[in-house]
Amino acid sequence: MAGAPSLSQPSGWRAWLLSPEPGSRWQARLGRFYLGWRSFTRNPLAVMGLGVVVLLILVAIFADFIAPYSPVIGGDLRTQRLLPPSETYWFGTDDQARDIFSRVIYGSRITLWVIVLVALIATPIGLLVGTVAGYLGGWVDTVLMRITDIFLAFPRLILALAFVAALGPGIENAVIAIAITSWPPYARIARAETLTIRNSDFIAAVKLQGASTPRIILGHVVPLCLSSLIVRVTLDMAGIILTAAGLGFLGLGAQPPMPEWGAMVATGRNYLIDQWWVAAMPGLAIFVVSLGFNLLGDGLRDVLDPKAAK
Amino acid sequence: MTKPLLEVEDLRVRFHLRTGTVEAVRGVSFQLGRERLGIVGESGSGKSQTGRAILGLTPPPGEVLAKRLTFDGIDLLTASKRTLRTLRGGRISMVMQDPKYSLNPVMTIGEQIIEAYQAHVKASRAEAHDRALAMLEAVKMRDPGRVFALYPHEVSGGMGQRAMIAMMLVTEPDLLIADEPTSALDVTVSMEILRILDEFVSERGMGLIFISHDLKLVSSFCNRVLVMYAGRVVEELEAKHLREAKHPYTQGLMRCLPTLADDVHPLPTLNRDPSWAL
Amino acid sequence: ATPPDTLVQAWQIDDIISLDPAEIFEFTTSEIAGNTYERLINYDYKDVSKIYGEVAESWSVSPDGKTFTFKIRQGKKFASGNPITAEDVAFSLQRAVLLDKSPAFIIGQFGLTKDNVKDKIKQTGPFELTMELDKAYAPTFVLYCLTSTVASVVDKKLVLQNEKEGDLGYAWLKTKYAGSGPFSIRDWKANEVVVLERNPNYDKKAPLARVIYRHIKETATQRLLLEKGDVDIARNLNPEELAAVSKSADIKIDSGPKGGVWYLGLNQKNPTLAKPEVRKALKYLVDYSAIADTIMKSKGEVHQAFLPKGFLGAVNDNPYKLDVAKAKELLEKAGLKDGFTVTMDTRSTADTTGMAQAIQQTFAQAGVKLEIIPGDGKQTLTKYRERRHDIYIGRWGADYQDPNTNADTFAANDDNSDNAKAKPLSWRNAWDPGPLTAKTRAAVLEKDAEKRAEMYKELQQAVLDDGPYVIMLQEIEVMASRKNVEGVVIGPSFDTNSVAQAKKN
Amino acid sequence: MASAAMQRGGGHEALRFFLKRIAQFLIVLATTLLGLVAVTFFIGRIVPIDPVIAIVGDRAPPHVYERVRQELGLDLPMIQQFWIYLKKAVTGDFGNSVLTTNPVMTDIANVFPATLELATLGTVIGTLVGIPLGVLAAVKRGTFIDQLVRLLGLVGYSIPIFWLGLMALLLFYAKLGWVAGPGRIDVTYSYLYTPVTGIVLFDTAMQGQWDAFWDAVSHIILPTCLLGYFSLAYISRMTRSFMLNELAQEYVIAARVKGLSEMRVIWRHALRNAAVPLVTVIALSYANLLEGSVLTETVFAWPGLGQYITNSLQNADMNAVLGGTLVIGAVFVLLNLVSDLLYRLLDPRTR
Amino acid sequence: MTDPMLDIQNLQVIFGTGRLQVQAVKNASFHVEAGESYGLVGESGSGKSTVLRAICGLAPISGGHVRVDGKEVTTPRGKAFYRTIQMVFQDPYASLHPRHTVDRTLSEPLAIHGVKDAETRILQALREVGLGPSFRFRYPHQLSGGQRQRIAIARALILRPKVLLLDEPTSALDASVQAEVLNLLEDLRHKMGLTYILVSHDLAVVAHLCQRLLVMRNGESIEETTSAALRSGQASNSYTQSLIEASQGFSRDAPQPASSLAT
Ligand SMILES: Nc1ncnc2c1ncn2[C@@H]1O[C@H](COP(=O)(O)OP(=O)(O)OP(=O)(O)O)[C@@H](O)[C@H]1O
Ligand SMILES: Nc1ncnc2c1ncn2[C@@H]1O[C@H](COP(=O)(O)OP(=O)(O)OP(=O)(O)O)[C@@H](O)[C@H]1O
Ligand SMILES: [Mg+2]
Ligand SMILES: [Mg+2]
Repeated sequence: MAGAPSLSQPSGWRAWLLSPEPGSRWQARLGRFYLGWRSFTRNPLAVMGLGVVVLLILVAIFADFIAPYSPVIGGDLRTQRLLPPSETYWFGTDDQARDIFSRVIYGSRITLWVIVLVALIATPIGLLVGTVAGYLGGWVDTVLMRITDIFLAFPRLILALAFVAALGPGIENAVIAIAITSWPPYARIARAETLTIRNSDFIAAVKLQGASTPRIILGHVVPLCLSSLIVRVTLDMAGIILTAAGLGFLGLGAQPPMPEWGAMVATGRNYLIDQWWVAAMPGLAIFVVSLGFNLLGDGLRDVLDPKAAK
Repeated sequence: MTKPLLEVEDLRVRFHLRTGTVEAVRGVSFQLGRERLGIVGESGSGKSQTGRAILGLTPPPGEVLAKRLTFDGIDLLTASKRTLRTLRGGRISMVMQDPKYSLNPVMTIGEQIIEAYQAHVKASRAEAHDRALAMLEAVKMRDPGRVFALYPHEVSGGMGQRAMIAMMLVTEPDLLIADEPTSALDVTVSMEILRILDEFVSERGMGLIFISHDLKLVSSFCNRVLVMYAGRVVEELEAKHLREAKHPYTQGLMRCLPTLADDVHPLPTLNRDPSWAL
Repeated sequence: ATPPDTLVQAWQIDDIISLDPAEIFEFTTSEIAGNTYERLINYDYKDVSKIYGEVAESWSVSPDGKTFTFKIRQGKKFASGNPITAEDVAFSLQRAVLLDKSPAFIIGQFGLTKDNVKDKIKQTGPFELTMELDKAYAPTFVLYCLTSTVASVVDKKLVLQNEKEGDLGYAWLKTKYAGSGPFSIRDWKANEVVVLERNPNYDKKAPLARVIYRHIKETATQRLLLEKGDVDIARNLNPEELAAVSKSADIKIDSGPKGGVWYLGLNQKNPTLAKPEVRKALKYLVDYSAIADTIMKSKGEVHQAFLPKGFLGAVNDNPYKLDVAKAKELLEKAGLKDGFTVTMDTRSTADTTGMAQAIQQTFAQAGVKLEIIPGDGKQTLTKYRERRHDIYIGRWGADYQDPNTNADTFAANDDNSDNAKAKPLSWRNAWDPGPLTAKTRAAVLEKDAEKRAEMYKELQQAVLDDGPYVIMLQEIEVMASRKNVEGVVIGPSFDTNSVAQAKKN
Repeated sequence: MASAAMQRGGGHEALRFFLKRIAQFLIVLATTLLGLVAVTFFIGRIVPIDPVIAIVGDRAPPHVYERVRQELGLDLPMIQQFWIYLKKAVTGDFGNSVLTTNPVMTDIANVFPATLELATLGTVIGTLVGIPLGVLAAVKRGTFIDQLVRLLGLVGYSIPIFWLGLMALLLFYAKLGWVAGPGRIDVTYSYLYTPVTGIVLFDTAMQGQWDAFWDAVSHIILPTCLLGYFSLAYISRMTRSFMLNELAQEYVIAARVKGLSEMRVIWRHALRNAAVPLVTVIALSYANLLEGSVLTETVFAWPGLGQYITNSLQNADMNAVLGGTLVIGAVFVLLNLVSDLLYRLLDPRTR
Repeated sequence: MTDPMLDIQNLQVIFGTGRLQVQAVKNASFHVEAGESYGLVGESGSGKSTVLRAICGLAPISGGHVRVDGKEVTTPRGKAFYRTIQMVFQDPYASLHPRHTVDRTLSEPLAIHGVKDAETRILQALREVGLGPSFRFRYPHQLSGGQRQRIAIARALILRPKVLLLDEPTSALDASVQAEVLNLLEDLRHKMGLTYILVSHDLAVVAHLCQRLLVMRNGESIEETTSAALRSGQASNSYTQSLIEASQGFSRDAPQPASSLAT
């Protein structure tokens, strides 16, 4: 084809990655990944977001080394309680005379855990419901979408509260509750995406090869819905953390003395005005992490979402 | 032809991308009077970018350079946005390939034509309305009144394309750039569209740039043809002499088409010579 | 800013479910009833032992101690304008027993039932009535009970005008008002506001025209409103907020001890907690004073006996303090050298969670691993009442001003089986107090106040020694108010916070 | 010649479409509500809170407790309880709230206007500010302005609402004194007007109580701005993405070819098309706000639906929870319908 | 006499119900012998694609018969059917899964049908369509339109079908690429003895590849003719005649075609 020639050509490993004729599956995949990575890195905010998320992961892994104090055992109530940020206590101390910095550091583990768990529960449910409904259509679609609507019509926090109330408090149950309330939008997205895909020629082509419905859905439809879903899930991360915090705020999230950020903010709200650091520090952590995820999600959208990338 | 309507000299369109700079149009020069000029070439050869550069509609990362780009004595490169806007749609128009996508789906066809008219002519709504109807009639729409109130999705491709033409010609421009105006249409329909365009050129003395990848069509419809390859004009010739083209690319293009006239098996294919792109 | 004749209080009042004195049993409504209804008799808020007649002019007890005769003050009127007569008083008391809502037992425990109440409480003249009891109870016990909200005098005529299907006006009075107190209830919007208005018929006209309780859930919001002067009193500030607002020149802080105690309930169904050494060890593992001085500062003071300060016979010396070594010793004796793990159901409010975490830390020092199970108030309570907890941390408020109220629940348990009828705290913690039950029952009948006090001291001592409760603090009520507010009284019980003579300068 | 289209469709057609939509709506409403009732009901029964305690309190004697338990029908099998509830619900009787003793629907009629007022204004602010910001970001894609708008939106996504709420109160109310504090109206004014619709702004204005009206305005301004900011975050972001989509379309180029001003191209052509999916987005964000932001309501002492339901749930006041959930469900379905109709109105392709 | 490879009689296809009902194919009949190449032409929307889709089960057969190798097709089609008939779609950009490499696309049918030695089959299929092994791990976006269409053909051929349904396989391609693909198709047919049904709106393309062809309009077959007849400009039907004229290119003096435009 008579394409307009490019004036500069990549070289070295870049050339290998960008090779129009990869020699193996691996090279092909890496090449794709590299392309995505490049368009991703073009967005400085997105890179910042990624940095935050990576930092979160690192902090979670190395919490033991980073945190100077125990996250649960506090100091002397009479002398070390509610101290403002200082050189000894970077983020100050809380009402139980615990070092807030250490708690924030350890809290990253819980936050990460919550995020990962919600993503692992909610995404597949939404994906499956949405793709099956969209692909099969007819009454299956009607029934599944009605169920989705019911869940969507539920007041979210209420549903979560109810579930937590039913299952008993604790971070795992809070996570399940959040997951149960967050899949419906994913199902909707997946369905919409599926509807645009299901009549396309390449689906017709696999049908013509005699592929079974599950095979088509799992092998062909799902991968295409996945990208817009991943984007949406990353964008929702902030919401998830904040819902967990909201549950914590209502006393139904993590069990004390777990250093869950939401619960910490909830405790801190009693000291919001004078001992501002008690709520502000974990609040800041929530903010930074959800901002990070949001920026990352935004960046990912440009990379993964074929419609947004233009 | 005393003074050419459009003069293009060494037109270049560049896109600066992270991957490097892509030069989509590389030194295209031509002149156009009140005639039909065809631009042919394969996909990606820069036909559309040439057309868009003339209208100043090169998409954002693009950059347009030229030694000379004048329309009726107006330098299009240095013209203010305002001048460009009055030229666009007023004196230079463009018909695009696919009516399905180039008509605003949420406005009626009539509204869109009126809008185009009122953008350039101070006219009352009623006048504009009449004018739009007249225009729809001029493009041989059978029931202009009805079509006027229809939304783009409610008309067939052929009707949509005619509506598009009506919209672009309502201001009676001096120059029309038609970017593959018929490639989305049936053969029989596209003949009618061409006939309408043809009428405008011959009756109103409009200049026409007809962009297409269909050599056969261009040769039968236009006066002159530019053949583009990789952003360059490789050959410029009279349409009727297309069969005697000298450039191997043009020759190849002509030959590799199956025709009803002769039955060649296998079809000759085009062997691209890297030197063409230089 | 608030109008000069209106007192606005910011308060968490989402627990209101009824305004009918026969049903009122919550902290907020008790206080509201205290300011809007009059009772037959009352006690001096400053000196609880001084009992005086409110609606009653005088009373007498029959020689056998079973019949009380009350003379009613003449010339008193309800807010509606109806005169107060013995008929109203008799009706009110009968009504409470007949409706048989939660607090009805306070009067009912004298042998009054739905069937006999009309005979036992009798109007004997336009301004005289008698009340007949089944036993010769200590007179102070009976009188204290009659000072409680459930014995409020309601306007019989008005109530019966609004009776529906023989409900004694219950449905109506739930949201309305029929009393004679310094204020009348003008309006109640659930979770939003209660508005009291001066009762013009009250003997000692209240200086304020209006008292408004605004429901403000957030304490920080309460504080902002107070500082800004958009409320006159903030009722739920936490210790740090109190400390902060007290620095303001416009704000003062008043407090007074209340009849509530904070305690841990140790379920004796848990074999570990059932060991006496463990019970004792845990009592040594709470840093009482640190909690009182920090987390519960100005909200509670150290108190370890089940009778709060101010009650007849209350024991006020606090023998326990944090002593990890001693606790370890005791645990070792119990065969739990390495400690043990136990859960605690904890209401997820700031106070409770704060204390729970402090306790968690001191417990840990002796190897007792405490897992806090947070839950909403009603949720933890449900579990507690089903004896499914290990440890429960909570507050117990006295129902009436007589020591029996707490003795009955902390030190007596008639039936410790799962389907017992009465379920006092001792039952909830599956504790059989043995001879203490009988002692409690005897104390109610003791007429000699001195002796009676002695009996309660004994009971408290026994519970302190061996009871399955770690009683930690006595509640203190704090109000932060604007300096121009005067005359708000913080009484010893919940229904005795009075705004009757409050005024603003 | 707009009549041409009408002639084609004809009033008959339109009516039929309308009736069909209404019928569909009723079916959807019924099934959704039934589903909501069922799920909520059974959740309600497994919540480990004893509803009786909520009524009689902790210190009630056992026989009172038992009696109330029977009164509530809690001794019946769960299915039977559900059936009884359903039968009553069909007649419009959703039972009484335990906490407030009122019929649930009366309660909701009391609290819902507060939420409605807040959510509506919040959505209006979110829409009026969010859309132009989104458009601006899309038009100036990749520039500093774009990043700024995105950041603004992202911040809205990430900040805990109660934190922002309290900080806003601290600043604008306590420190600067620009706005009135928590609550809907000052006590001074609260008895100057009679609540008719329950929407304070409306009631005060209708009754000519302008002082009260302005006081209500200064109370509502902070919470609505806050909610508005949160909905703005969402709306501007979606607007941006829809606009980017539209701006890349051929018809936008065609509009430029016609010589239209950039303003007209963006607002008349691109935004007009982006408005179609935006309707759904706005409806969704409105529904979210209507659902009652429990936390905003708590911070601003706003007696709304969110607080009501949460409080009810914590007290196992299941009638109230059910009623509230149903109302929200109905609102949701209704908003769906409205956005659907608007969608059709805006997009001729779906007519 | 053996059965024709494909026998279509009075085929009807109806989409949707009620007001939205569309009768895409009203009545189409034709038969294709084994090894033959058969063309379908007609204006847009005349139902050409629908006929193909109905044959292979992507569109419902509402009436008439479709026989393959003498046997009536079943709904749903069995696996054996898909080993007999395969289809190539019009738009090479839409017919390949954008996230699958060529390798994955080609191995999919093999996996479904449990074919062993996928490795060699894939390389062979690539070779057959004139692409080297270097294309194996590319993604569609790394391929040109012509290359994509080759992959689509390779995918259709990898199960060794007897019949190939070609739905405008070259209409999205440049002239030079079209020539290559047409040559390839012709080549393959000779080598493998395939049967083709080719849909196109370009008479010249049909005439180039097919012996017989059917002219369709509004879902009905108008006339069956041969490419020889087309070349000599003979057509009994005026519509066919206008198609022939239009395919000659633009002419200023030609009369307005009598045909009305479908709206
Ligand atoms: N926005 C852009 N960014 C980068 N490159 C571009 C952009 N737009 C066009 N090009 C490149 O410019 C070249 C010429 O494109 P153009 O659209 O003019 O081709 P064309 O001759 O009209 O082809 P077709 O027949 O497919 O329409 C192509 O190689 C294309 O990839
Ligand atoms: N899935 C479908 N649902 C409803 N109508 C359909 C469907 N598929 C096709 N049609 C209709 O059937 C008719 C025939 O369509 P078909 O695609 O077969 O035409 P065609 O001859 O292939 O046209 P083209 O040359 O444009 O591809 C058209 O009117 C089309 O709108
Ligand atoms: Mg082009
Ligand atoms: Mg087709």
